[in-house]
Amino acid sequence: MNLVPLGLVLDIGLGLLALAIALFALRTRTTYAAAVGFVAFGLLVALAWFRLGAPDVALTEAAIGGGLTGLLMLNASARLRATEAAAERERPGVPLRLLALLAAFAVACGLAIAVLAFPTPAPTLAPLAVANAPATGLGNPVAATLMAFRATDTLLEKVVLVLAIVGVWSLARDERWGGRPGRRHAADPNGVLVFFARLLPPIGFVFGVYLLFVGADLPGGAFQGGTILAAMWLLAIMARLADTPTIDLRWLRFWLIAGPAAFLLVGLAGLAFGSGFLAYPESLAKPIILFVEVVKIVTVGVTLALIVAGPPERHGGEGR
Amino acid sequence: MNSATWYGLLGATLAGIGLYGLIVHPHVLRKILSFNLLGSGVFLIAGVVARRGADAGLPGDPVLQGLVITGIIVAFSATALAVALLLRLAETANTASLSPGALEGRAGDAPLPADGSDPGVARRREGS
Amino acid sequence: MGYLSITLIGAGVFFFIAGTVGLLRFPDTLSRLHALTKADNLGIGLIVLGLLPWAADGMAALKLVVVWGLILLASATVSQLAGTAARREGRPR
Amino acid sequence: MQDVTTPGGHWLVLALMVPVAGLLLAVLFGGRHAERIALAALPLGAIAALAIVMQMLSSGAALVYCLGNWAPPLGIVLRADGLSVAMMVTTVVVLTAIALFARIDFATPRGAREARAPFVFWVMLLGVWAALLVVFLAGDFFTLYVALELVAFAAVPLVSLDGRAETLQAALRYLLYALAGSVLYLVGTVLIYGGYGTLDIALLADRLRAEPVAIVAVALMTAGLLAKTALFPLHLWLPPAHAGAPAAASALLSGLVIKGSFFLVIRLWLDAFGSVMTPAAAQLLAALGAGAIVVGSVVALQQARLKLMVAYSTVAQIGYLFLMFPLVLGAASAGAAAAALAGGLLQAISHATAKAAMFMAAGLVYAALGHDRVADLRGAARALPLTIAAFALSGIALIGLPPAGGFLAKWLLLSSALESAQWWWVVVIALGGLLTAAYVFLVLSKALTTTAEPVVITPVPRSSEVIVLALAIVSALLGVAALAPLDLVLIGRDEVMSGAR
Repeated sequence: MNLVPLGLVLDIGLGLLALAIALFALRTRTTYAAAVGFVAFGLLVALAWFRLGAPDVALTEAAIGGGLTGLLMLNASARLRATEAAAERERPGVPLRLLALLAAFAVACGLAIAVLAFPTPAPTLAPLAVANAPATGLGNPVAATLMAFRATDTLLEKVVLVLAIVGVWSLARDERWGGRPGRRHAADPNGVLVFFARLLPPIGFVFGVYLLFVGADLPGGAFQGGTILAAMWLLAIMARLADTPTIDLRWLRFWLIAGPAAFLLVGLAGLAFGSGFLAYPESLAKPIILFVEVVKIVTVGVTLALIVAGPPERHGGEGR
Repeated sequence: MNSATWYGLLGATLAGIGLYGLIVHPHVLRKILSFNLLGSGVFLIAGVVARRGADAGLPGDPVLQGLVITGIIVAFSATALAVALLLRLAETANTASLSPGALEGRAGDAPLPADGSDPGVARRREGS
Repeated sequence: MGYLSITLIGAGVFFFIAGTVGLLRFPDTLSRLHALTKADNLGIGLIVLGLLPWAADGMAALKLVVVWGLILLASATVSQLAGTAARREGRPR
Repeated sequence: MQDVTTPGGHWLVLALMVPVAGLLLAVLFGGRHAERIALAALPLGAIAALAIVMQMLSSGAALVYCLGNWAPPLGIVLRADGLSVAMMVTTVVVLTAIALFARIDFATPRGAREARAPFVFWVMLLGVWAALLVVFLAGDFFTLYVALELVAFAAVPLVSLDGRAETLQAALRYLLYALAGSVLYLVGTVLIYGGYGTLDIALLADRLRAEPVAIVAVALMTAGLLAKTALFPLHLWLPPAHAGAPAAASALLSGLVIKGSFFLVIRLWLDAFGSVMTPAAAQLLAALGAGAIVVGSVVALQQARLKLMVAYSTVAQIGYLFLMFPLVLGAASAGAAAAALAGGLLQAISHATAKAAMFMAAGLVYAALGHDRVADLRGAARALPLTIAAFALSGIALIGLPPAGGFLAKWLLLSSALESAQWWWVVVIALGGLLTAAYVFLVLSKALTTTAEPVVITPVPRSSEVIVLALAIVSALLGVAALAPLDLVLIGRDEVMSGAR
């Protein structure tokens, strides 16, 4: 009946809109407008992920790609306003533009060729993942991939986060080491932002923890939940209801490493008791994974919020 | 054409656009933004591969979806590190450009100062 | 039932488009916000109303209502902040 | 080929977890403890590396560990062959020398508060180590992607450790190159998965065919890795980044970090794509290497600053690493392929030790003289005999004079090139040796010139000089020691070698 399926029309519209916003973000004059465009782009891409049957990724993309990355960009563009004019004058020469065009064109064409040349039927590990997910006690095969089949990748990715926060801190000025990350925010104590920051975090907290617990069987997990927690904390910081902790606090350091450390300890325990590194005995798999996830959600929340907050810029006493 | 192929071609285009911006834009924040466009395109292609692998009652290949989640986290960390470096550069030298000319007129003539402001050098002198 | 739903969603989409046209056509930040907030809040409400009959169960319906409430809260806060910022900067864009 | 955990495979996990645990503990305890933890982890890591070597020598096969007891394609494995353990041992040796050297630059005195630069340095030293171990041991292309990112996240903060605008710019440029490189690598892995349904290198070696998907994938991954390895013409980020960092960090970056992405090129071209790659494609890779040798050496000759000269020398030496690809893939016999592979690996090991020693020696010269202008080095040899001797010995290793490892490496490459009648690489290798000799002798001739009155210097700790000299001696004697483990390098790689045409 339908010559063109309705779903495809929706997908094409969504894709064209995303493409238009990407081009806008690339070409618009101010970095601020580009950052705003990027947030919108991130949300559209999250929708595309839903259309691609990947709600776990969609949640992550919306929280990270649109949310936290957008926040970083908006914040940075506000602080970099003074540098824009000078950079704008520095137009690259024609040879470089041609070279870049050539490289971009080659990459895009290569990818398009590969996309069209994918074999049919497509190779997939979905049946294998579904068959083996019960052994992990997890009903969500994406969670089983992250926490069991490829758990070591997840452990290493947590180490990436630790290196990232130390890397961000490394950009502090020497005399500010041990101080509080980020600038002091100005907020009207009777303003609407403060009201919002009092109202939302309890809801967000519940939602974050909910994502953690349903993550075993439905889309969600410690990472998406942790991102929500980070966002709530950042909101409270922006409204001056809370302040960033000084970076030399022992509890802070503890929570930064707790996620990968818990993972590592579970792995080594498996090695010591003979089941193998990051191999969980079937009867204990679910409680072990839940333990790691609970620790991880705190680590992810603290780490992401502090990564966004930036390097220490104020002395510990120079607080509220 | 089906939806998966369309998103695949979209991903390829976004990757091209992102790579172009990454090379050409003089302002580093725009380079970082372009890098994220490039990353989104790449992740979309991964989503297409996952979608094509829909089987066993799942809407997509969960292994690849898991990989994309890891990839998004890593890309975010990279963006944050780059933004922090950029803000520090702008604070120190009031520029957001990578061209050597952007530093002219305020620092020495070359990447290495003659005054021994290498922290290791200073320490080694005291310690000896 | 179906027609009511389609009518509600259609009306919601109309208000969204109206709000977007206002955003694009109005001359300064405050009038743009004026167009955007009013039309969009109405639009989202109508769309949620139109979707409610399609919810699988009471829980799903409740989630839709919560989403609606959160959007109202967030857009009210953000537009208030944007308005304050625009007034403080005193250079309408 | 289905992978199962081999006896002794758990040593791979333990070796990898030493720096990971050390890194986490260093962040937790901070301050003086970061340094102590790093110094305590190094011997533990050395023990684990030696255990793997012993295990491999006794079994004569690669070690494999299935992580979480999940076998590929669903799970991932750690796999150590001869190349992995050779690089593991090199890494721990070079890191130990760097760590001992850095104890003076990055010390936290008793009772002092935690300071920024030492904390970051020790954490990132452990980070580089962990990242490189993942690169050497991972058997899965996505795990290797995470490893590449780990390398970048650990290396970039080392560049901008002193916070000067120039080094911030260099670090940012490096980070952008690294990010572009890893995203290109990542899209290649995605395409491979789309075409073949696995990312396990051993499984892929059987499945890959010369089809559009595979060709686009390997092209993009290679481009990304070359950007990260700083192979000409993608080398522009390297000299300011490596020359601007503090000496110990430069040694880490130039000696070890760039070997990570290079090692991945080996995995990609010789292991996964070994049966697909044509010698013609490898000629292109080596042609870029030849360009690097010539351009890097010539620019190095023109540098007025010692550290920049050493950094450009790295650009040139990276080129040598890529000469082995056409020699392995186009080898006339399995023996010639093995010789070329061993030569290429030995070149990497030789450069790791020699360049780390050379950068630290340059750092000592800078600290003592207060500058590193090549033209004003007169009298340096009398004032700093041990340091200049270390510079000379590491220079000998870079030039490739006997008995240095560089000599054996070049000899292996040369004989392999002659055997497969690729005489043009003989010319490149010889020319590169001459150019290297030119800039090393340029520095030495200045430093050995005597002056009427002794040069006034700020004394540097004798212990630092001894450490640098020791590492330089290792690099200069590597040729002798390396005669024995040549077989070790080839353990677990029989299939690869027999697959060579």
